Amino acid sequence: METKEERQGLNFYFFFCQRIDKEQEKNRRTIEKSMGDKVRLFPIPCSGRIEPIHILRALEKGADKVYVLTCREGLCRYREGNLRAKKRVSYAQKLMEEIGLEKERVELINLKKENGMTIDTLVEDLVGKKTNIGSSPLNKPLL
Amino acid sequence: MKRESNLKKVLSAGHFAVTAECGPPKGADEGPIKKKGGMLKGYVDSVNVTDNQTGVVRLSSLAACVILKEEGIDPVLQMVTRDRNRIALQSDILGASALGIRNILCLSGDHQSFGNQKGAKGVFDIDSIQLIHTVKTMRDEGKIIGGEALTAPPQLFIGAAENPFADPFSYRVLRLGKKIRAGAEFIQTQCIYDIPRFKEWIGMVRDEGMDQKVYILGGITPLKSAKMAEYMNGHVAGITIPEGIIDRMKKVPPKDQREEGIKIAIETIEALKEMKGIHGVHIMAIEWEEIVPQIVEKANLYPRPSL
Amino acid sequence: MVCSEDSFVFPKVERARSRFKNALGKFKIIIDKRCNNCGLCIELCPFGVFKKGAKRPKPQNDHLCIGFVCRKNPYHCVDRCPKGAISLFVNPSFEILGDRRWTGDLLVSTWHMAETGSIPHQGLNYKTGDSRGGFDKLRFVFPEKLPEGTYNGEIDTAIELNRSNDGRPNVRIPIPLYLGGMSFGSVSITTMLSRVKAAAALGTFCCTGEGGYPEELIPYDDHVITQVATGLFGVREETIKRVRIVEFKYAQGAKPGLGGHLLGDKVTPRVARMREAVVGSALFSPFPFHSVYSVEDHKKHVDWIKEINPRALVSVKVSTPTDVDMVAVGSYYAGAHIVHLDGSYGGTGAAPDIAKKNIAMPIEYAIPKVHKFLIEEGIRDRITIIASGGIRTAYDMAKAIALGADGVCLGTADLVALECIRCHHCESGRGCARGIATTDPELSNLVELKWGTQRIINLYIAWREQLIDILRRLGMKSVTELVGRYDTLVHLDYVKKEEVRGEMED
Amino acid sequence: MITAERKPFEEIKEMVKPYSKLLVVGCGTCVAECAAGGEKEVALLASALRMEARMENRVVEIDEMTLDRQCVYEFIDQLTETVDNYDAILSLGCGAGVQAVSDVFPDMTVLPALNTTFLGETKAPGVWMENCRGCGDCKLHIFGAICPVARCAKGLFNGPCGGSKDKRCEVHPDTPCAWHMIIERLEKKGRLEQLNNIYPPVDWSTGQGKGPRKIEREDQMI
Amino acid sequence: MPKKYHIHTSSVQNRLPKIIKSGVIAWEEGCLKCARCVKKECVYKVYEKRGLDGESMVDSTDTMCMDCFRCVQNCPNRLIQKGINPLYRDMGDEYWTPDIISNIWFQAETGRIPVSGAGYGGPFSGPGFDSMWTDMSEIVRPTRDGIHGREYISTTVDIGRKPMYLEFGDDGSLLTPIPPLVEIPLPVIFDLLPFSPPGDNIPQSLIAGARSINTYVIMKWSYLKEKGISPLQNIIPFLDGNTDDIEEGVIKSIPIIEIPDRGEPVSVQNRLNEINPQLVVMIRVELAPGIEEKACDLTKKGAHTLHLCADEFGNEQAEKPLFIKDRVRSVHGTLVEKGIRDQVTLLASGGIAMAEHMAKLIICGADCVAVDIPLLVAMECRICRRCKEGLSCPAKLETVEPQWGGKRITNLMGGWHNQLLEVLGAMGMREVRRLRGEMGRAMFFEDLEREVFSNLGQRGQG
Repeated sequence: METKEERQGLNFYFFFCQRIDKEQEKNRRTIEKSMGDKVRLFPIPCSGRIEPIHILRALEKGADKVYVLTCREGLCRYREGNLRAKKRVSYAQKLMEEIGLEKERVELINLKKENGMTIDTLVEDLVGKKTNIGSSPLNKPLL
Repeated sequence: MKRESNLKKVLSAGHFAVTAECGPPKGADEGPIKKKGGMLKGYVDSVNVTDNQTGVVRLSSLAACVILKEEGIDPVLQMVTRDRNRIALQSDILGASALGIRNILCLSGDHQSFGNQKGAKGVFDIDSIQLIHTVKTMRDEGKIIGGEALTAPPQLFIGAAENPFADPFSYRVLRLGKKIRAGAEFIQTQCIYDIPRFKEWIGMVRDEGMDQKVYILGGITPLKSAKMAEYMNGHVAGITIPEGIIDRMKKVPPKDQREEGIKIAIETIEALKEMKGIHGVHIMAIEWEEIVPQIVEKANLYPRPSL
Repeated sequence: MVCSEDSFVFPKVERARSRFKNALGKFKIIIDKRCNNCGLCIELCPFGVFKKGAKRPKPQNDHLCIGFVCRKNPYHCVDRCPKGAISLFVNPSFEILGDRRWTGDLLVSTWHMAETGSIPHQGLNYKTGDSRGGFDKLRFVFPEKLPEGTYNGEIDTAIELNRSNDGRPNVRIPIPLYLGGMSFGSVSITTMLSRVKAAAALGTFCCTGEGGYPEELIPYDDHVITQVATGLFGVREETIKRVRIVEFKYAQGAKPGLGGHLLGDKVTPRVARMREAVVGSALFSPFPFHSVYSVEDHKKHVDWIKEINPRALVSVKVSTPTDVDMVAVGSYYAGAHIVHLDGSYGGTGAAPDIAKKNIAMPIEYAIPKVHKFLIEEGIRDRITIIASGGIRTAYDMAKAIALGADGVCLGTADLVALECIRCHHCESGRGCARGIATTDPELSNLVELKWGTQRIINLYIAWREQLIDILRRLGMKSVTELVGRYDTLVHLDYVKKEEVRGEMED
Repeated sequence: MITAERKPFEEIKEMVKPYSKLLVVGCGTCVAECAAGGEKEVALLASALRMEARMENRVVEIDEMTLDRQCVYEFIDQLTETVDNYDAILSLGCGAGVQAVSDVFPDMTVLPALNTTFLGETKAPGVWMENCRGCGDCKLHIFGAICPVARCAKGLFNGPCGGSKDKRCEVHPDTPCAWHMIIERLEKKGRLEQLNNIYPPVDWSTGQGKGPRKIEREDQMI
Repeated sequence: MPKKYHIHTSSVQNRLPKIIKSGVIAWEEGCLKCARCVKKECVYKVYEKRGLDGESMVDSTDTMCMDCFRCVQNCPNRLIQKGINPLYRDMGDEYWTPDIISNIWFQAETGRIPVSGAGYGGPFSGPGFDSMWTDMSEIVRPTRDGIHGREYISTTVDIGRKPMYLEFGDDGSLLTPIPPLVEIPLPVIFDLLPFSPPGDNIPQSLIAGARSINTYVIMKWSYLKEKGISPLQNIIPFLDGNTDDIEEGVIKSIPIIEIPDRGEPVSVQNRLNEINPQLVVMIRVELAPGIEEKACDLTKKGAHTLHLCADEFGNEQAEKPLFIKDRVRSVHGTLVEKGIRDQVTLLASGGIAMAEHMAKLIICGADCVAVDIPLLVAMECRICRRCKEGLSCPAKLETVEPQWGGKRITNLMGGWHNQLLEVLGAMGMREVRRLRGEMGRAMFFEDLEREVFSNLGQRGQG
């Protein structure tokens, strides 16, 4: 199990529904200051906008771990956006496994609380969480 | 060599016929067939040989029938449309007749996906009713499919299977009529456990006057255990066993369950004997052929008429 | 005279549903796969939201749904569906609809009126927008109880357009509105015809705009106002002779002080023929009239028209500068019958954003300024004031009249009736994606003439109903009584609700 | 509509291994609808292949393109200008598409990324069902517009077989018994007698078994 | 014919995907890929050109949709919806709204003035510049003919001190010393930036832009010196350090300089003029209550030019700040009252975001304005001010090519120039100099509201 510092050596990509944090543009800064380019945040109009290709592209671009944050089930403004996001994430996971990437590299977080959380605390919690995954094999230098 | 079908003779003489089923071995070994034939000889009017039943590869039905015939038994050749196209089927019909086989039971066959050759291509060039009609046309008109004449027609007593318990229930009788019209002369039914439903069915058959046009043999399969009853009910296509029968088996301690199964079989036969429109029974003691004589005896169907 | 005033019969409302598969509304309904197609919802809904479907009903008219308030009704489909298969939610796309002036509510309610000819029932604010000023802060105050002896008969919504007693014909329109100019070339011929036909059916007028007088309009000559503008495009003696009203356009509210500019792409052979120009070359209308440098010059123009067509009334369309009152007086002395004030927040065609927002004053200021000034000059009774530029609703119309106008002129509202969504991209790409303001044949085929005509008729029939309701509540028997009645209005910034005597409209 | 499914990634991976410049070509028609070979699937597969190669320390160049239809020359022609830049084409078309592309560019290696499965109907979002075998001799008018060839496991013309249970096929218990449906539908219409005739053995010569079938229409030819 | 001032604009591609107001949410599940798919019918070909930018993870549907709603309304399975684009919503702030930012982007990209159909969609009025309207005239001398003649409208202004009158000697020789004057063809100079990502590319872009339209850019002398930027053509050094930091040679070589309002600025000005009598000196004065006095004082002492600075939002330094237009109006008014207005040039800056702000501020009494943030926005800045906090710039402004940046700024100024002409043309004015302080040609919200609405609800008014 790696240390927190090592975990913070990883690149995290966060896709999140804009309804989670209306002040995301302001709140994200705290975490970006402490983590720099190691964490990249992408608000999307609805988590249902996430497509497997977003996740694959993120991994291609160097993400070690991709999180998709959706609003609580039943709270989606589009009614089923977060349900669709869930299916798409698991489809992406299937593809990743086929390629040989651990499916744990992408994770869907369905927020349990009401909306109105701050993105920086969410990101901090998730980055601080213990994981078994290390640096992505895609980020290793070519031999 | 002209010999008539014993089964046909028994039935046309108005006797309550008894037939049994015999599964060939999964090997090129004539022993088991001879042994089974030996057990059944004298207790049944004819023995019905399955054709790669449930899609499992076994010694061919035609070969087994020849062996039984040599043992002095009147065999019924089962023929399924699953494995052969119309060319092979018609050719085998001619061959069977030439080898002295006088009964044929036309079936579509269990789907290959149930057997040990799941990747096999199901042929189903023609279906069972088309097969019945083909045999009849070959026999009565001396013509094969497409109308070409045969130098000599086959001699066969044509049978078909019927499941009185299958869906849609109301259509079953209509389909039976279709089989009769196609040329079926005798019918073997699916195993009977649900007597009331069977009665309902035979009543409909009688209403249509079909019992006058075809010999109907009620299917009997003695249950070996409550477990078997449950399994058959749940997993075997086309078979339903009423809760009452399963409960009755369950109430008996396992060591006595075989006995109970036999009892049920005999009771069923007794009931069938009383039913108008039933012309006999077909006992399908799956891998338990040795029990058939006992059942026949206990059902007071022994000895068999010799015609 | 086509409309014999007293016997005028308003056209019938006929249902004219959205031409798109999914009409836009505030709410959205989804029926999921639990549905067993029992059809109860179809039976229950009094608004006709559901339509029979092969697998399950289709909520094809969910734009008519009244939303969550329906919960208290015995016919609430969501609660009564035996399978719990119906879900109702706010249409998520609704938040993108509209802008501050034309809110999503106003768009949807205008579509509703154009579809049904009746007042929206979906809890939409169909009276005011969200501009936080002007009409949106003005409210009518109705007497709590109608005074005794209040007029109980048919309320008259007609107005006279010729008040000058100059011997020219009286022109009476049965509703205090007519439709403003949109030139051929800026809108499709179908749009143009829909407006003209609707105007004819409503017994009022529609202006050609500056771009010629397509022959398709000839059958409706008696309901056409032809425009003479600075480019003089398509102006001919015969077109002037044809009509009952000729409009001089000095300026327009959306681009006051700026000329017009028709992009070369839009100058198709037909447009070029009409405007007597060359195909594919951009056309400019200069600013101002190069032959008018004084009120005297202006009078010469008016006389010229009067000479050519002795029965025509003359309208002068001006924008709203600081001295708009002087301009109006000048128009009167030049011989105009109508002074048409075009405020800065209207306009339909493309205009520079800087002009729309910043140049000249909103119509809410201009009307009372002109009205008061004309009264002071003692000539208010001899000229008709028509106001335009940002009138979106029947309530805006009534407020404009209460501020001092005789009637109003409309443009955007008609386009919204034709399902303009106010994306503001009239000029982008192939032109109006919704087929209204375009000459691209494929796009303009999206609008059917019969449908378009009916939608506009429906809208203004619904407006008239609202106007009648306002007049009735004010105890008036004619719309002419409302003119300049500042006492019926309050401005939210200058009034304390508790001090209002009477019932303030929400 | 022709339906297809993407081949297991492992198989595709092995197939494309020898090539370092690859063009992944989708088809915007049938296989796009069944979410097997449209633009989106092309993007996903290309991305997956790039990553997989990267993980094995190879660098591959993979470009993407989706044709409106991959079985018609005029659409395939869109590849003409660029095709020489690649070592191989990985086609996400149906079998017909793969072969058509290969016919147009005989010197190019064209690899199939899909398993073409059947002719079918989109039953519900994400559910496609076979209902036609292309037998060349349609008899749906007799069977209440339910095809016994495609939808009965045994292809019976004089069904039902007697094995169905709860209206379900004995072979695939999640599939409704076609014969049950035929009978129900005809019964409802009072036309059950249509089944009274014994349907004679079928002439399969209009179907498969005689090599590729071909339709030629003089009036349609230029 | 006078020489036309023309800003040559040309379309300059964006570096990044555009950020537009709303995005498209189109479910794929259940999509029938129908033959006449609404996506294929899209007039703007949004779906045809669809792509995902791997870097910013921005879907092209969020950069191209024009909100016509046809796909939303025609998809048979109702699979398409619209949603607010968070990137758009989160741009800028209350003052620098997303609308303003995209308006600037449009001009910087195309060099054209923003034009739209279907009327105005904004608020009735608002704080700041939104509480006034400019005038027009129905009948005026033609100020232009078609699209070309209007370029004869002059937008030139002068920076420097103007003598109130001229004195001549008996021999007709001019006795009044002519103070230095710098003429700029557009009443805009580029101001110090309140924030900016580091590096030299942005300053270089500003210099390129200023040169291309022939105006000036104010830059800190310490920076210019450190980087050794020379020549200082089109640059106004701002003396951020000591007066001694700048060499005499430099002072002699430049036409204009800015000094802070410290100590006795006029004496600094005089010292500089001793070295270079032709040097125009601007004094950078922060707007605050009471600044009118100071303006009068400095003018009386001989200041050439006062650069009145408000903050990024156009506010002066105060607890309850006045907006720039109001304070400038008051400064202008005070100077007029004192009869000294014409001696001094007033340059105003802070919160100028759009072309109309320039025109309105001139009406309120400024001779010229200085812009800052819009120059960054022209280069795709989103006014997130992350650079201020040391965070990475989402638009990677530090990497702009100065040539590209200069062209974008040129385009923006081209747009502003054209819009200024529109405003002048509508009023029938042929010179921007005449617009200065023309408050009679403007309408103010407070006045109109009081006049028109305050007496509603009362009988007997009409």
